Amino acid sequence: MANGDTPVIHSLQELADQFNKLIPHETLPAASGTTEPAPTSPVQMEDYAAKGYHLNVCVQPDQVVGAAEILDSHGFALDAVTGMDWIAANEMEVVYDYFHPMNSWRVVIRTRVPRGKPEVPTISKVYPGADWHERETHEFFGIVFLGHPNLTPLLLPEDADYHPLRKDFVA
Amino acid sequence: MEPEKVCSQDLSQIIKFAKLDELLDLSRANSLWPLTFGLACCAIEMMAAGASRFDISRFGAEVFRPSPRHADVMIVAGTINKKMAPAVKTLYDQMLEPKWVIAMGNCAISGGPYVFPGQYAVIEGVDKLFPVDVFIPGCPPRPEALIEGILKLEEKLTGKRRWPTVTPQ
Amino acid sequence: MSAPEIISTSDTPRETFVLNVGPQHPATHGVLRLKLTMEGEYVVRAEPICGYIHRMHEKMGENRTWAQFLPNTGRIDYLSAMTYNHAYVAAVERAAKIEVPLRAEYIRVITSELNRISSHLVWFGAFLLDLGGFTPLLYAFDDREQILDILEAVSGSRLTYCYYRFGGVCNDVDADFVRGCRNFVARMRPRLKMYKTLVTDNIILRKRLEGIGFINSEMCRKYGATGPVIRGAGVAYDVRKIEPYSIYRDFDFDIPTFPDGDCMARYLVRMEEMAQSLRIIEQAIGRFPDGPTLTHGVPRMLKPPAGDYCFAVEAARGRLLVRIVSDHREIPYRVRLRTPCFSNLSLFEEASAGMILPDALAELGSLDLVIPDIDR
Amino acid sequence: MSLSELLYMLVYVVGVMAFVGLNAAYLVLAERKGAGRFQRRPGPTEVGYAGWLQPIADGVKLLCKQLIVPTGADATVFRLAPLLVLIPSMMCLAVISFSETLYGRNINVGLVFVFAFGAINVMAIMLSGWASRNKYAIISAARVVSQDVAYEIPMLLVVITLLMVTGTMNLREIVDQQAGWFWHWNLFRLDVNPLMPVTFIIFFTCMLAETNRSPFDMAEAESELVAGAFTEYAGMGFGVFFMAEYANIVVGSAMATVLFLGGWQSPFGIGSGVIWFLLKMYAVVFTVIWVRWTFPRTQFYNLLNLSWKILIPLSLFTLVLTAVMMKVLRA
Repeated sequence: MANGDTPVIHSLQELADQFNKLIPHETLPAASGTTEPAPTSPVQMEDYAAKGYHLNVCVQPDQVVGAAEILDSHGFALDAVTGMDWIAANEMEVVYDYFHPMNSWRVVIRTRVPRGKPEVPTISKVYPGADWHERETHEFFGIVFLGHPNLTPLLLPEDADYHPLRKDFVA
Repeated sequence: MEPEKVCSQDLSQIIKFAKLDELLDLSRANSLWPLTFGLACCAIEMMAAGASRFDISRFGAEVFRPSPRHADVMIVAGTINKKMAPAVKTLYDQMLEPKWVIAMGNCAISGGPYVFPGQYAVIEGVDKLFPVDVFIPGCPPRPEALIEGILKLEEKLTGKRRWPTVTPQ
Repeated sequence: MSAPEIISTSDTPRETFVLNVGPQHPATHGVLRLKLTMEGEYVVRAEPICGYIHRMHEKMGENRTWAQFLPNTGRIDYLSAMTYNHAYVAAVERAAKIEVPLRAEYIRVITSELNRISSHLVWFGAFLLDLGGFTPLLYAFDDREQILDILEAVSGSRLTYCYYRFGGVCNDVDADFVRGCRNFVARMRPRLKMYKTLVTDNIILRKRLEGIGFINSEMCRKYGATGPVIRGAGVAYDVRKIEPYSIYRDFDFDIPTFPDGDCMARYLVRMEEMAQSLRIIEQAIGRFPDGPTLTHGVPRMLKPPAGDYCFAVEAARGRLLVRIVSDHREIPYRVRLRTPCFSNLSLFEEASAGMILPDALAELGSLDLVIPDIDR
Repeated sequence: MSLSELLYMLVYVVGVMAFVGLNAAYLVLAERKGAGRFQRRPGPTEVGYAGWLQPIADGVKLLCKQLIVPTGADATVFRLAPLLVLIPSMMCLAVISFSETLYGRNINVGLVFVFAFGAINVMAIMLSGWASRNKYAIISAARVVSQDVAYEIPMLLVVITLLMVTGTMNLREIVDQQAGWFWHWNLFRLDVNPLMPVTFIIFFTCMLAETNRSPFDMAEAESELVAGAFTEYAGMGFGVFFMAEYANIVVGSAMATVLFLGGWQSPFGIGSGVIWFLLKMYAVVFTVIWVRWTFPRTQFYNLLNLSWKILIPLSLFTLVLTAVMMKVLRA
């Protein structure tokens, strides 16, 4: 299913190399709010048995669509878009999970956005399935997905303006 | 309808006097048509009650009518969400007079497992929307409990209990 | 007598009206609302509106301890609650590196497969109800009651199980369970043959399902649809085979796929999957080991090391991913549930454009949706 | 009309209404108990001995429900539609003769009379669907019209082939011709129309479709159209529709008995009477109930294709075949 220009990859290492080309090296990912050791480089191979995914890539918010196109060209499918509210680090994190229908590769793309102005470009042009995931993340966290066709609440009532999963949410 | 429905004892051996509304209550009790209104896990137990093993068609209650106009009893089986509340209220209003409501499962009685400080989406109990006749606790209640609920509703209507209640030893 | 040609939904001005297949409708099996823009009896655009049974499972994940969240997992998709228990418990075990004894793994596989069969039986009954045949529902529920008896004797509940614990299962399994499973497998095989002759080969059902509701593998990949939907489109994707977890490596079973991706393909996939689950149960019962069923020393107030971990499981409706983020406290920082029905439904808008109303509702039934699974 | 004849007619009309009423009540019970038997459950057993009081309970309950006319609905047509559905089927029964002595009016165009009134319930259901101003009812009304029009034609073609065989339209004479052993019945008259059983099956299918019974229950397809044309009707309005549906089944079965199975003639030549008529009729009615609980619903366009592309050509073929055979036989 890969389109003409990018070669069909046979292992995750080739995929990791493509991501290294995409992401300039000096953007070191900030440590997540937990006491977990900060990842050494933006593209990191993880031990599947311990973490549940093979490749962990930290990208800038505007490179999200580029990463999605690379994965789409290699036949990956979108698993989930997860929002996380690191209130201690005053940042919000958006995690994109990808799985591959043919073999057992699991790739995770992460981005961090400031909590005050959480904006991430939408990938619903590449993956139509992301349309609903992004609407849900928007209504629960308030992360605005730029260019999303219809960013109205999906699970909450239509006129809901509160974001329940934020850490500072009061019912 | 006075709560005590006892006709005069001495005549009942010879002729059975049935006041009209007593007769109506008897017929209404024996043909309760539930509204297919399954919300969540309790709906599967309601379907199991309608199935062959716990058959509620013995009481003439297996005619699950989809349209609120035809139904007599609304079995609220599942969690009432704030987004769903206006729809439930409209359904209740569309149902026609002599109608009854059975709140099946903890979610319908009091919000069940989804009540915690800072909850923003669940209506804590159907009786906040409209009056409820029979509460069936359980999460989800067993099909026998639903049948017991229907018997309890019939007892409320006719004043007489169909089967002897089993008192736990 | 083939299906009518799908009318083109190009935006020529046409007189359409909006039909609300509302939150309370027999065909939605729950509280899903379909806003159908219809032209006559053809569906121009079907927009599913969900959220009517949103029960805040992810919010509850953030104010309950790790063990207190266990009952929630049984109430997300109450038809295959065992697999949801498995996903959450295994994710926490992966985080806290807890070992699970072999006998407990066997019990987990057997109960998950039994739950998968009972979930497919409910789907089989409800799907035939959508197509107008009422009797198969009763026969399917009759079989399902046998499974519920076996599982209730072990786990205590009929539908919303909370049977797995961190490091095993909460109580052991006795000889009745093993004998019950053997009797069930022996009883279910001829029943599946009966369903094949009575229902699958029925000319009206074949006419009703063949060539209706095409979903190809590219659409499945774009929307992330998994489970019988993607297996009905010809892709042999099953988490038990591709990312083998627990002890599914030790069993040989195959993944049924049917290439043409219409309602009939998804129907046949699920019927075939029941037979495969019977094979797994039979093999598991055959070499059922002894030993403990719960590792000791798992602290009551569990504090898994910080970081985020995820675990994927093959639920009855597709791929279930549980992502837990812990910051070394007894309360999870974030619990994310990627449920199969959410993605399976998201492709309904594109898949059902231009179809006639009964076919669109038949396709909705063939997606096998559990609405609280979508809304969480 | 002498007084005694008038009196007889009055009693007969009341008898027909009672027959239709009781039939509707106890066919509902037969259906629920039959469905229970097909589905391995006992059906209504608690109300009265083995559930025989259940229809009375349903009837009385339906009688005392609140009567409403939805806002915006066309009130007169809304109230008129249930009657328009029930009365034609009652009038058909007045013409069908139950036995040698028990019959209403012996008119010599009985066949035309029955099928003329049989066609009214199509328009009545469409009216009820349109008048209740509910989107589901409108879709169901459109479906009823297209379905019944499609199945009226093959039914009438079948009746014409029978007309050629019997030569008369008087229902009593049709039954008289079928006297004697059971091979005298029209169903087994293979000498004049070798495809007579096929014709009977076409007639049975069309009767199923005319009365909107599964597998052709497009009108009241409860899994798609909630309750079809009767969504807005409640209480006795819905009760009358229910009664009319069963009255139509009884009329259809009675016509099948009269035309094909030799009315009140006994299969052994002697002792023909009402019993045989009722036995045959309830056999056909049981088949209708049996079919409902076994088959799923057909697709809508397949239903129409079945009629336009298969039933009509087939019934035309049997028409021509009978005409040719009659000519050859006569010559």
